[in-house]
Amino acid sequence: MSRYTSITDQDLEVMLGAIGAGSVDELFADIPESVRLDREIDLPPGMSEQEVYDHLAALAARNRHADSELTFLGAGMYDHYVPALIDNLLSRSEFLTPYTPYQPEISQGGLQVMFEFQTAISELTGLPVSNASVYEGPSAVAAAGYLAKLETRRSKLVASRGLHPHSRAALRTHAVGYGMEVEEVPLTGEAATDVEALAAAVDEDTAAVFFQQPNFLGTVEEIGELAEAGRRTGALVVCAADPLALGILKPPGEQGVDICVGEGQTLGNRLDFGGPSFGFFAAAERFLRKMPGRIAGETRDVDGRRGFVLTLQTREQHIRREKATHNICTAQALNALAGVVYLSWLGKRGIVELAELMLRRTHHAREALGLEAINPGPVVREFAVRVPDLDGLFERARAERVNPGYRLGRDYPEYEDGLLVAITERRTREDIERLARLVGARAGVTA
Amino acid sequence: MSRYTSITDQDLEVMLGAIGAGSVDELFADIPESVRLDREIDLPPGMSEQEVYDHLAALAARNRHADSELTFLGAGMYDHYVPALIDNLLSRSEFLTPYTPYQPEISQGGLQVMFEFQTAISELTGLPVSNASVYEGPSAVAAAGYLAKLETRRSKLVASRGLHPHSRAALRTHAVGYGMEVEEVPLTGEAATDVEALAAAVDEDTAAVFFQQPNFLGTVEEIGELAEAGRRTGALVVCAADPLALGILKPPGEQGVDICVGEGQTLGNRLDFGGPSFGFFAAAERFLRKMPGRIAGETRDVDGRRGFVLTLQTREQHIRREKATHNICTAQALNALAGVVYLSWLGKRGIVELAELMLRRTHHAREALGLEAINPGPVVREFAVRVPDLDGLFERARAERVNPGYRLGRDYPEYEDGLLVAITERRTREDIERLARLVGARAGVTA
Amino acid sequence: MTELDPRANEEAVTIFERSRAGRRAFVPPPTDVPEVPISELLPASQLRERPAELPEISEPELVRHYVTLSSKNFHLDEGFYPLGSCTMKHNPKLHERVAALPGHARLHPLQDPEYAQGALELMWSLQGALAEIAGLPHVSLQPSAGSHGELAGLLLTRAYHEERGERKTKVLTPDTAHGTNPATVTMAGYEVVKVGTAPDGGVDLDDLRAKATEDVACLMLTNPNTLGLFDRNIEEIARVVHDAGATLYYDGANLNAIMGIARPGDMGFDIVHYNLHKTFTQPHGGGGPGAGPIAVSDRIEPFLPTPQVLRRGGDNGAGRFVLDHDRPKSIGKLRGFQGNFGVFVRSYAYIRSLGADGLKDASQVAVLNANYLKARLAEPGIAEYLPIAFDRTCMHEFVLSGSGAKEKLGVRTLDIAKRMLDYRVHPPTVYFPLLVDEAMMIEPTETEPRERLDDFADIVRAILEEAAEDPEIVRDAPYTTPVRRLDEAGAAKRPVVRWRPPAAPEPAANDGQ
Amino acid sequence: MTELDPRANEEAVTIFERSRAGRRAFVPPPTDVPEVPISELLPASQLRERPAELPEISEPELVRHYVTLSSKNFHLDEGFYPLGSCTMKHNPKLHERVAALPGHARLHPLQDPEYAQGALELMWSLQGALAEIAGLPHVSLQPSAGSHGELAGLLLTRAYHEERGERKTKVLTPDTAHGTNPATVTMAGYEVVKVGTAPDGGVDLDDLRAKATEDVACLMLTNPNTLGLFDRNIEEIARVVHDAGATLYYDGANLNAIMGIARPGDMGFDIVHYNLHKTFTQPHGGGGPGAGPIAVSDRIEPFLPTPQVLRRGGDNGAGRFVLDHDRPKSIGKLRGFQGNFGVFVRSYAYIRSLGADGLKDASQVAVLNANYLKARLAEPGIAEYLPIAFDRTCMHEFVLSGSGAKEKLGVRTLDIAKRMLDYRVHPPTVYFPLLVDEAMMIEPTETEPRERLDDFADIVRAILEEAAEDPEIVRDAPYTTPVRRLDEAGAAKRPVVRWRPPAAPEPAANDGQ
Ligand SMILES: Cc1ncc(COP(=O)(O)O)c(C=O)c1O
Ligand SMILES: Cc1ncc(COP(=O)(O)O)c(C=O)c1O
Repeated sequence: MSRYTSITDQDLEVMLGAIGAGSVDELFADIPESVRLDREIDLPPGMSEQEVYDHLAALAARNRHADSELTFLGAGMYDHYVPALIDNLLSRSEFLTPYTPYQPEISQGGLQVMFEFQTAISELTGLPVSNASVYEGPSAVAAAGYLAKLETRRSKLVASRGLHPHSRAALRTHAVGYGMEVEEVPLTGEAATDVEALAAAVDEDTAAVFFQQPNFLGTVEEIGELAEAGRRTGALVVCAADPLALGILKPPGEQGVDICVGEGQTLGNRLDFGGPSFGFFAAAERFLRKMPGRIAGETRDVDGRRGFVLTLQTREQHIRREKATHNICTAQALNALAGVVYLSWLGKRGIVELAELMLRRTHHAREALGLEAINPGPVVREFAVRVPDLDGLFERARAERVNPGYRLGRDYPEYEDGLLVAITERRTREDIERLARLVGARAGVTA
Repeated sequence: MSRYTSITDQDLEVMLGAIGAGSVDELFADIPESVRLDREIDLPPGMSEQEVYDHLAALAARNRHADSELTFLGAGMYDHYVPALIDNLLSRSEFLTPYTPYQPEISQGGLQVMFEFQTAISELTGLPVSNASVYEGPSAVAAAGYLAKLETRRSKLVASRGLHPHSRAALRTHAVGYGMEVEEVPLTGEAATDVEALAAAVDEDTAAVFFQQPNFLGTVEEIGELAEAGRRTGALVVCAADPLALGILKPPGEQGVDICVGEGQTLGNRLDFGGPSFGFFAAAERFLRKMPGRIAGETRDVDGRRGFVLTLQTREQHIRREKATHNICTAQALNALAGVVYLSWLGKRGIVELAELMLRRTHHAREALGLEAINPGPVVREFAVRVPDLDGLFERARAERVNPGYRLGRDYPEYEDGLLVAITERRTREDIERLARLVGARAGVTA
Repeated sequence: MTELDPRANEEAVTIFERSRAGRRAFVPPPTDVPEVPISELLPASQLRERPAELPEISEPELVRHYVTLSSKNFHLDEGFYPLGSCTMKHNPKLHERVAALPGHARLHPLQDPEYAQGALELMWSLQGALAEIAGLPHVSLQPSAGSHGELAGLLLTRAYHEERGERKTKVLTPDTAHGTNPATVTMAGYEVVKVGTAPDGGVDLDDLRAKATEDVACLMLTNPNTLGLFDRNIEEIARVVHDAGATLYYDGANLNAIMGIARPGDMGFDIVHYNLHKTFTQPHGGGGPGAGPIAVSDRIEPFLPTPQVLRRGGDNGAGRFVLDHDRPKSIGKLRGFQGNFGVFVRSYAYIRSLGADGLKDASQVAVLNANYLKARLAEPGIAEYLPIAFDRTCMHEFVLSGSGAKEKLGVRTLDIAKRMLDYRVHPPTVYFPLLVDEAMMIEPTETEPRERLDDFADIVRAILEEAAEDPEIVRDAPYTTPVRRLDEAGAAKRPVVRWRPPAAPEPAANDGQ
Repeated sequence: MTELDPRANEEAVTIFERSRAGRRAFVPPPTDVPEVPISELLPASQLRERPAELPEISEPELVRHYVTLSSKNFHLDEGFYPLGSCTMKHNPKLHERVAALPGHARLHPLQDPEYAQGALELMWSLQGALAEIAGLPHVSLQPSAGSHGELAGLLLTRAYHEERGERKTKVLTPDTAHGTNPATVTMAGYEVVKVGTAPDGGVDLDDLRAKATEDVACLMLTNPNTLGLFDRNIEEIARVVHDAGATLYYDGANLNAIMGIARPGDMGFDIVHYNLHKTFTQPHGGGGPGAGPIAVSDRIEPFLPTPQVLRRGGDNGAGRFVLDHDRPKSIGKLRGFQGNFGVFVRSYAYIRSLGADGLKDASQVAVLNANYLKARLAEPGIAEYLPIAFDRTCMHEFVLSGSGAKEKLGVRTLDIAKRMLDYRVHPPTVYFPLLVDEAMMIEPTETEPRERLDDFADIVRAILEEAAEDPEIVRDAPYTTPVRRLDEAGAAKRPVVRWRPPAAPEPAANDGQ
């Protein structure tokens, strides 16, 4: 018997008796011999808890992580400090182990959390309705594309190259299923979305335009102008945003954006080598009944007590089936919980203080490195520079357990020598100077 | 305002108003100027959570711990695997944050845990009554001395040198308060307690005799003989024991022992540089009303439902005051919880399997090292050997991040070249061979 | 005791209503760089004018708020949770410990693979284990959940057919299919065609043959199906589907019934998704996270998403692990990065803990538990009211019909489910699958001891007796839950989906509590 | 709703009663050494004949058992916990995180100090901070709790007097003293002499002068005292005690009132203990662990326990930290190793989080909260029934008397406390201190927001109104708790202190549940 099952020989006897079967094998009689596996599956034998722990600890030890190196990697996921109370709350069985709250009477905890999450996202995005989470950032962008299709029945999606490469990729992948095409809009010399190009790309058949705030290179976009250009022909305006940066940036909802989506990792979620985190999806009131995923709503019980339920479920696959607004079922409830707890921890003033610290350090870092900036304009949490000897820098840095950031070359041939540097509240001025010294080292050499 | 307080300026105004005070300082008017502190206390300013975390992580990183070296250190605390479910349960606010269960109606969780703990300790020790925990091992030994004083009114305590040096030290320290003397009994050539010497040391004024199973050097003592020798003049027989080893060793309670105490760290508690862990205290029925500390008892509520309460409180300081059987108040409830969860996790068969693995590996290790054994007889989890070049071994081992064990010299001049090696389920045969190679290295040289 | 419970009618309070101006749980690290005015760093056009109305609250009250909320959830560590089709098996605490190791939790997804070999080896090993379990050679871990895996499966099917120059417009799904199946079909740009169910609960072969036309791209099937029955005709089904040039897709939600016993790949399935949060015990988290890896046959492999984790060089573990982005025929990316790695860690730990026989044992006990509970619920006093929908040996779950209770007792499946809440067990999945009247879909899982199953049978019996005595008792249930039946219709008619301050703009300061 | 709550009368079940032969949560690692028969390794005389009757249970059910048990506890993260004298302040979650760092949690106590410099520096820094807070130069962290610190204090006093060749036999304690004080006196071999309390709640000076004779070794005092009052005559008290050649001992349980405002050392105390689990927020854990470090003046220092943590060399942080065992005059060891290090980590994190002003702020708010709640409870409708015992500005706590309620309403303090349970707040400490009739000792602590204090005042008022209407309601309370009032007398008369199998020796296999 495994440590997770409880059937003793005595139990087995009683149970087979009640079933009226002679053996457990009999229970599988419906499976044709021809498709039965006539051997053991080829996997190593089971291990004790201690051995499994040791094995996984050994694997983990072979990864260089944000505690074992000084990292300036960002490009979509960022090394923010996650307060201890989040670990504690997420480890509670009451939050960790239940399924989607199909029985609201015994799920008020999870449902109220969703309602609070929706409120916080609505506050940040400036849009009145939010769902309770989608998978993560890039697929949230793709989900916005599907809503645009259902809403407009048009077949073209226009995306800024400032949109995260993974978001553009996910959008293209999904668009094939939607029967839509994706057209990309270039960036200006200062790495902001080219408004004219965007305006030019939008036509009568355009279902939606997509851009990101701040964009993939950290540039603060002029959302208002982009939205106006995108809206011209009745296309929906979709903005992907960093929710933490929205603590000090003007909400997309106040600038003509119809749908704001994004990656929630920056809100109290771990790096986890890329997931699980959560995606958020907020929109204007008129899209309420076209939203993807779970939405919690407030109501009353038979005794008149305030309560919360999953609402507008007629949008969803389990009711609407082929007519559903999206196929999503399991989403990211636990990660969204971390998100709303994190936002409540930061609070009204804290999110501003944190974002301003990030903002100032980012600008300070860009100067400190003394390299040619790819985006010399306003940046929030990240910036791109050209590095004469990128390989050399990485070699020197790696030797000192420093990770200089993300190399833009693979996604942006136009920035072959580009380095994307991310700054958070965990990267101190000292850390920044350390990177600057590594960058300067060569300057030293060549001087 | 700190992150742990909630009094806003608005609150302050309202509250001072209700109190009828003009300022918070006024509330301290009773403190004479002359004893008021006329300056700020000299401590660094407060820090954000992130900074405190970074500071403590930096301190922790300067310690070599059981994950960052291969350690054979034992000598009272041992590197056993603590199952993940214990961390999870102990982190639950319901167990972590309440006070001693003075209100049983809202403390049934904690009280039932105590009752289950007492049952498990009783099973292991073979003694019918156990309390709900005392501080830790050595002070538990001292507590047994106090019971012996209350019971016999005699003034002499006889302790085997096989008793942990810290237990003997704590006994001496407390005995001064009890107005008692402590006499030590030597060990035989095979590092077991010398029964004759013990018998000789016991006289009409002896309140209790103390020995340990297994003793400090890992030797399995002949408890029955020791108890018999100790009992002759009516002294109480006190055995300190490793509860995990009791999984396969004959219970002290079945061999004439009156009181069995011990250190509980081996039962699901962390090393924690020495604490907190817990001590246990079990005794024969007739001592029930002389036990120290909390005891949970089973009873019924007004509706006839089964419930648990703190019982026999008339023994305790808060009721009995100067006539109390001990002064202990706050004990180690959370650590005792870890203990009973660990024992339930091991279970009836598991504790035997684990102890037998430990036993076999220990004997294997003693042979593998190929050194002169100080205790060549039966040992359970630890053994002592003479090492020709102890300093050299430590030097070689330290360089390879191996910790060979505990040097007996400081506590036992007679074993100046003695090394105490501890083996647990975490020290594999491979680990043992690694230590053997380090030991052999010199042999190689001198060969 | 309501009249003696002073807190009986206490109202729920949101974190926003607890807010008081000036309180804080967060203290920022000091600003160690020049305090340049924000207006010099950000364009006025993009500066937020008023701060987002996030709560202002101290840490102690923040913790209390969410701890108190949590206690209003029923959960798996509290009791029996036989939610059909969701495989609510125990979530080992070890998994949370290993997932939290800094080498996993603090690893950046864009770390140079050279410095993430441990993580890539883990993914590679998990791919191998999943492939062996499903009997299909190639695995992508990328999809975020089962439905995401389904979408991947249909996009792969489309790519496969397009490369062969075949134009297909329809996808077949049984009328017992889970809602995500048809929803996925539409999202993938296909038209849904329903296939009927035969009297024995399996696919109606004649209907299938009739509908398996040239223009069909795929048949999506779960086997055992959502009735908990293994389709004996699976080989014939595969033949029909393949003859039509369509792919056979395996919805892996029910894989927990057959691990180590039979493999979708051996049954003729081309594409499989796994629900790691079901079969491989990722905690459900109140609705995620999960992961929906897919396994495919050789002919589908070229189209798998990017990146793929591969091992280059020495087969004796000496090899290096790489992320392969260079896949010209790939459908591309379904999401960011490499998928829900934290979920992979847990499922990998699970597979290594159980090993080959442990996994088989899990499936055997899952099926044993289901059949035992089915037998207990077939006893007189229950069977008359809750007849089994298809009376066959079931696999890991089975479906009862509340039709009898509705007619004879005047209580519906919903009522019985609500009354179960008072007995502190989670009700089964109800009103699914759709073709069973008043359906009750029960999946006990292998981690339940016999006592829990007996206890549940006793509860069902007790509820039916209550109903026989006075149906009101059951119809008005629950009574003991934090709230009682909620007005869901009203919630949908006048949706309130976020909290709003009664008196903007400074609500938090004055109202609430 | 009891009649409609099918689980209302559910019986508690112990883990032993859940046991079933053959089940297991633990799987041992493989035996990798020769399987020598146990009988060859252990003497028959010491071989256990039958295994200990520990539970046999799988991990899922083990987790459920203890999670379910936990939910029967009221706790600090649930609500208001004004337990007088216990300082139930918020326990920051950060502290659990830093205490769990492997460098702390996995550090062996006998690690060579050279390889434990981080831990020793932490202890050294904590010693320094505590010394500064108490105004006494030397600290030992060793004692395991307050009472252990008290014992240390008296053993130090004895050693001090003995070295001076002085023979002392008595120790003075106020009649308001906590039970551990007199209990400690006896354990330390002294005779207790009670000192009276003056009308203003302070020590009766005349009584003190009369009893402070030559043979008095020490006066144990807490200031503010257990009435929550600061003794204005503290300097005179110190003078009298010192003139008698006795030491003045500070019971630090109430230190939370005066951090950064006044210091025991400056008041003339020679020895102080701290309750790190009170003032410095180690979670109480349902009755421990805690820690009771002590601080002493120069003349007591030579006698401090071994080992002491010292810094050798460079004062610029360059120094090395050592464990000093070589202390010829030391009283020796009070326990094993270096004390409850895990507690030190939490309290050190707390002190560094708050810093100098944070600690002072904590004390100020603690006193503000107490006086505000005292004011709210002095309102008409409450004060008549629960008069304040000593009507003065209080410090961090205050004591009410239930005398009024007993006479006018026929409900005792115990009844009011029990009724509070139905309101989901923890009652105050009751029937202590002893000299107050029907005492109710209330300590809100600084981490409570004003709403919680107002809520408590409203609850007290509501309960008194219920009592006025029908005292039975209060006398029969509680009604909503997992169990109601328990038969404590019966429990003590026929003690059942462990579970026993109904039918030994194989109970677990057959009975229970
Ligand atoms: C049969 C079946 N298919 C698909 C799904 C969808 O899986 P997921 O929730 O992971 O998207 C489910 C989940 O409930 C299911 O039961
Ligand atoms: C005034 C007073 N002194 C001493 C103690 C004993 O402290 P501890 O429980 O840490 O032994 C307490 C604890 O309740 C107390 O309130």
